[in-house]
Amino acid sequence: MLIQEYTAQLIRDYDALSGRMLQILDENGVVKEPELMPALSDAEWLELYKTMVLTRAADDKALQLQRQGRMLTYAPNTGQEAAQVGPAAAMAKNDWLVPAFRELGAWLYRGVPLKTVYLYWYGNEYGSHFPEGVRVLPIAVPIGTQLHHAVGVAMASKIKGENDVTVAYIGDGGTSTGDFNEALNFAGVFNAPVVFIVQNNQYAISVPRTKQTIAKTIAQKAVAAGIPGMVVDGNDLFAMYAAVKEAIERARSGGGPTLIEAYTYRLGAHTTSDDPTKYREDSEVEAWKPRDPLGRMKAYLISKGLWSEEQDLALYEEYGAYALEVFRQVEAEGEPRVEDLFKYTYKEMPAHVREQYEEYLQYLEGKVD
Amino acid sequence: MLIQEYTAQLIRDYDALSGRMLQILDENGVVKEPELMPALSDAEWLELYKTMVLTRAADDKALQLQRQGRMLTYAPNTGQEAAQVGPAAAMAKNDWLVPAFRELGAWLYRGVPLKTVYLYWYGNEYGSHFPEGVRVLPIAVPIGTQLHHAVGVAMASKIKGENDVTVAYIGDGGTSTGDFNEALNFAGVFNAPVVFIVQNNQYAISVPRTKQTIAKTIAQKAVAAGIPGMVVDGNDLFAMYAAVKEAIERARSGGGPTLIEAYTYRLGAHTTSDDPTKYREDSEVEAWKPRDPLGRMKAYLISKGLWSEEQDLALYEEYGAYALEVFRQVEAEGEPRVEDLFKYTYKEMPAHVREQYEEYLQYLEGKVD
Amino acid sequence: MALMNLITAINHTLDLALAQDERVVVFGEDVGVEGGVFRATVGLQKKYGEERVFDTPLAESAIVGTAVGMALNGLRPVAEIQFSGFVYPAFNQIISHVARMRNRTRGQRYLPMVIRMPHGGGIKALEHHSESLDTFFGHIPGLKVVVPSTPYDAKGLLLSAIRDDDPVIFLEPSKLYRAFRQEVPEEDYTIPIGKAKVVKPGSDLTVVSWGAYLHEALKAAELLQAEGIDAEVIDLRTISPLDRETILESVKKTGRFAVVHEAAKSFGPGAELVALVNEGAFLYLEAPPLRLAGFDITIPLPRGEHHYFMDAQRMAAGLRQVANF
Amino acid sequence: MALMNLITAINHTLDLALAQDERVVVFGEDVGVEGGVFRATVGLQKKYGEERVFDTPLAESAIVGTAVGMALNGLRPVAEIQFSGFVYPAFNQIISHVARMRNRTRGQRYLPMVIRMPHGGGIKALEHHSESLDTFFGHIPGLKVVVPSTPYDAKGLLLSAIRDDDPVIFLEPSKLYRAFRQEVPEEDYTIPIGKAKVVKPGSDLTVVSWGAYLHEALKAAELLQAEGIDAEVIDLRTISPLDRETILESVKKTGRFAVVHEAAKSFGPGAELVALVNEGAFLYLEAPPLRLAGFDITIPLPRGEHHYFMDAQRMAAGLRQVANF
Ligand SMILES: Cc1ncc(C[n+]2csc(CCOP(=O)(O)OP(=O)(O)O)c2C)c(N)n1
Ligand SMILES: Cc1ncc(C[n+]2csc(CCOP(=O)(O)OP(=O)(O)O)c2C)c(N)n1
Ligand SMILES: [Mg+2]
Ligand SMILES: [Mg+2]
Repeated sequence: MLIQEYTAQLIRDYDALSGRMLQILDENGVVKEPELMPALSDAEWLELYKTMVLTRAADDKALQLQRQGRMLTYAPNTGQEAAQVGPAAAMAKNDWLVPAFRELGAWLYRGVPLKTVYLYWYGNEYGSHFPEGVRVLPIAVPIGTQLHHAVGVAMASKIKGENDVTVAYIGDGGTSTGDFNEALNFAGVFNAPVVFIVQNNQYAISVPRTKQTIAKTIAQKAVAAGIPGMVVDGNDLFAMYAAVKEAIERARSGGGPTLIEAYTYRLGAHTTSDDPTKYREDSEVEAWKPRDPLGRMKAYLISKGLWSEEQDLALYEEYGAYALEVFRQVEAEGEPRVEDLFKYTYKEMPAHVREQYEEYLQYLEGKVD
Repeated sequence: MLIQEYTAQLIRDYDALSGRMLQILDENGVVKEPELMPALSDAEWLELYKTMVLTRAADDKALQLQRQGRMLTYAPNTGQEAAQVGPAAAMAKNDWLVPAFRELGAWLYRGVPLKTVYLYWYGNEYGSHFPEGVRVLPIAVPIGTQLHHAVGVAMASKIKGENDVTVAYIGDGGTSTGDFNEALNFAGVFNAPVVFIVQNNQYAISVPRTKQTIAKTIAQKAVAAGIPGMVVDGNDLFAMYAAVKEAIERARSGGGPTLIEAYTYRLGAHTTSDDPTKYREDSEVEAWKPRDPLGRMKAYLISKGLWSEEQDLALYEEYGAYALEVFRQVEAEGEPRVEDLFKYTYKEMPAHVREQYEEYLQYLEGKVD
Repeated sequence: MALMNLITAINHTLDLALAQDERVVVFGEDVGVEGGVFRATVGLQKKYGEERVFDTPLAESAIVGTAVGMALNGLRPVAEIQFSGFVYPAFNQIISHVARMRNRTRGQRYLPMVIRMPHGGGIKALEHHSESLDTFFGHIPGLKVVVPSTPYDAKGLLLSAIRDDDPVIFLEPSKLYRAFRQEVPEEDYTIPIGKAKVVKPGSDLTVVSWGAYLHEALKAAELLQAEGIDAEVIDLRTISPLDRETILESVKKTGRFAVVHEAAKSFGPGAELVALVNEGAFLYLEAPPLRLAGFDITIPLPRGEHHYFMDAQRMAAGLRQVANF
Repeated sequence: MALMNLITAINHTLDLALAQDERVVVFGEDVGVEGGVFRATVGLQKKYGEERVFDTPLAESAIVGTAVGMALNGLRPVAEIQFSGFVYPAFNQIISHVARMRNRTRGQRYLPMVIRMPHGGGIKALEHHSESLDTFFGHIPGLKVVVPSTPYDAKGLLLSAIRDDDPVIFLEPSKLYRAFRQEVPEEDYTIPIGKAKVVKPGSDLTVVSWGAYLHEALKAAELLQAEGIDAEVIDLRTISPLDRETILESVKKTGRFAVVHEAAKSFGPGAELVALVNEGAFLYLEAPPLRLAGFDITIPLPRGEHHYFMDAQRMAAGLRQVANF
């Protein structure tokens, strides 16, 4: 395919020190680089867009529920949907996704049910128990640690002679961890079929990207490991899809790991416990709003006659209602069973854990009496 | 000074991705790049060379003593003397040296007595207790950890408004640790006056540099932190002095951190517990021998009429005898006092430690009776 | 005097320490501009500047390791770890260097530094935000380990920690950050590290606890009091070095002992206290010493955490057994 | 049957495991070409290829973290840490992930992996090469922790560990690597994790030890035997989960208890054993349980280490006190 050859060249020839950012769809929804357009059908793009809308709607609903005191802490994704859905769509069925903790769009696209996601943020371990066959690892709260798992998963695929690729996420803050260096270097040394995506949303809680590192780009951090790195407009679904698709095929064909910096912006708070007005100007947020990944995809789809404002509103409403319905189920079923707290520490409950469990059950019974 | 301006430009304009190596003195002892020659006097160079010879002689003596069962484990420096003495000499009096564990030449030059070094390898904690005013930190055995100390020392100098610079060492293997990434990044963000020197001696125990990372150079790892990096011929005293001097002055004048890759070779074993024939060809070692840093300095000094083979042999013999004499003192005084094992856990001995100490003393007394 | 909760007391104490001693520097993730995710450092950067109060990149090993370097070069760093569950990347620094520098150099170099972190759970937080590390730190020779249970104590202990010439791990029970307020004097005072405190005298049974659990233990003691059981409750305050005297004296008086803590039971801090009581007061014991401790499981996510964290009632049920043995 | 020392037994066992199960992979620093700094993996890369036995870059967090990933994707990794004192960079992985993946995913994902490392001292090694981490690992729910004391046990326990569907920390007493040889059968056999072993039956006093100290404890028991004191010596074999039954049964018989270990005393593994004996056999105790443990100091460099590590004589002196109480 001509397009893929072109992007193949793009990554290979990309100068990590140039700071150049790959963009296909501009902020007004106009395709600037038609030769780079990935070869998906209109229907397929619409599908991806719908997942972005679902992500946005589910996010908004979660925030609303959190304010009502029904949801616990929640980490919103607003503004980062393209950087999540694009890569997820570029993956093959058996490829592995290794999340950080802010990739709702990717999880949903890869088959993690919204209910499971909500269950996680609701505070129940079953929120990390995914349906059979969904090759997505649980959220990794300790920043950076998940990259090693991604490299290990990818190495295992290679050792077993399977050609699955692993896509791993991390944030801009995460690139300062030691694990980031270790994992990229391991991936390079073992030529692991893995794609690292940094969602550079410009903040690590309150710390701006400029105070996280003085490297001009995050992509250039790939140079340390001797692997290719590339800056991509993280708010551009087409660019994210194209770049990650290429990196995945590169990895799958034995070309080794790639680092993709998805240049984006966290429009919302770090989590529901955070108040961003403490550390950033509203004007900055306002300046980023026109670059919203949903807005520009909507403009594109409307311009192609595939979509309308009315449909858009209706879809958002529909997804909002769906999300609420899903959350109601979570509320109904979300309390953990006491047994489950003890049962999964080991495959078999050892004597001392069983004893603690039974003593506690006795205590609970006594309390009821 | 013209020369320093030139090297200043050298670091600033150096392309970390070029892989170019700074060399001033070639393998035959010929100055290839006279414009880059640092402005030291003949007498000063001779002094540095003598420290290199002392390093070699002390190393050889330690290995000999170890084979006799009188010294414990020892990590030899043979072949890396220029990468140690050059930087140490480029430092100002109050600058800090933060070692890894294989920098004998640097320690000696910075005022750590050979006796103290021998005491360390003899297995006595007083081997890390340096004379007043010697700004050298103790050996750091856990690889990578010392770089944070270096950054912290440098940040403290800056916070206190003092203009001391910190020079830190690490090995090629050490660049794979997470700490390496964290420390370089911190140094960049805080513009810490620190110079990182990687002694790339091509091995981390048995693991060759090529299997440690697929980065073309170690110097390019600086790119991740957004700081300058440079490859220097680690067997060339002039180049090591020039590059580190420049990096130090850069740091001192607020220019921030630099990474210097000293490209060298470990001619000996990793430590006395190691047998390198298990993992490398003799031919490789032989190929490196003509590039020995002492050989080429000797050739240079002789060519300038400053030195002779006879003087060289005599000096080596003299230093060997001196080292043996020093070691005899260590043997005579090197057993630790029981009290010392307990006394320095805290500033004041807490009750439980005191009790353990006293009980043990009682036991020892009982044993004697 | 002013009414302060635990977090404002800590903020006030850091302010005082920064004002008094220019060698004191305060840093960590989100510590500068934002003033800490729990607001322990709010306002301090404005007041003391970016050189003395600052944000760091996201790297705990570097946070602790640079603190080591700063302490070696004449500063008195106070580093914040955002939650105790994120201190693990810094374990290598803490065990290999923080705890050892003095002994390694036979007293030549030492580390006057403090590592503060929110500790323990019960605040419906995410995974890793609820962890109790008493044993890990307690087991490392060369560290001092402190856990305050009140705003008043927090100030006195934190000032002691900052002035200590040895490294201190300062564990702040996150559940208490905003739990209650207390009169805290504005002026300078310290509380000695290594001293436990008898919070409620009693004659029937000795109960040792610390941090957030101390308050539940006190409530449990009240429940028992109503039944005629007079428990003595001791706030351990310092995990290391342990105040054996206060504990043993109490056990010798009461003949019965229980320790109550959040951390998992096996190889947990309670084991040390039981062993210590065995060593120092075995012949006084009228009942087997009891550990009321966390289950040997991972601390559950918020919906299940009430099963893990003990309330006064469950504590009382355990203590009753010791008293009635 | 062949005569093997501990290191050759481990090499032989890894060989067996690699031959039997193609999911087994073995890696770590210097593990491949060189065959390990202690030669535990010598010859294995030649035999099984670079994909199954390999050197890694110098990064312990990555070594353990990639093992997690491999285990999640169907392999059974056996990772080597060069010395236990260098495992700290991997603590975050071990505590946050290795120990928790099964519970975090409510049983969906689990980690059949082994982390091997030389453990303990007494071999005149450099700083950090002599560390005992029993408590650290024992305190983490979700880990199994094993310490063999003989070549025979090492084989049986290591095979169990590799076949276990839960992660196992496998601590190899470095002092024993070449200390003695023993007949080890060539064929397959396992020794269950979680079972202690009565190595020397006795009636007067129970002594629990493990690893290198077990052998000193046995010698101490011999010294006592000559004096008419009949000690029962138990090899703990597994630090977690503890075999309470074997220990309690013994204490109920002897009425006296001592635990002997290398690690520092405070918050050390001995505390757990004393607490466990208190909980399960308090009324049988005729003397205060004793901990014969490491001093609460950093393990000295080689010239001083003989003061730290206990020999049979010093152990006997302590045990005598318990017996004669
Ligand atoms: C090791 C570790 N340290 C600290 C934290 C607390 N923490 C949670 S999210 C976060 C910032 C992460 O920033 P970034 O990597 O940019 O991801 P983002 O939140 O922007 O998606 C921090 C410091 C953590 N989870 N793990
Ligand atoms: C964290 C850590 N892991 C492992 C070791 C064991 N070890 C000691 S030296 C060494 C190799 C170091 O290689 P390099 O950094 O290249 O330094 P060199 O020995 O070549 O001077 C290793 C793996 C250690 N000291 N610290
Ligand atoms: Mg971010
Ligand atoms: Mg090296």
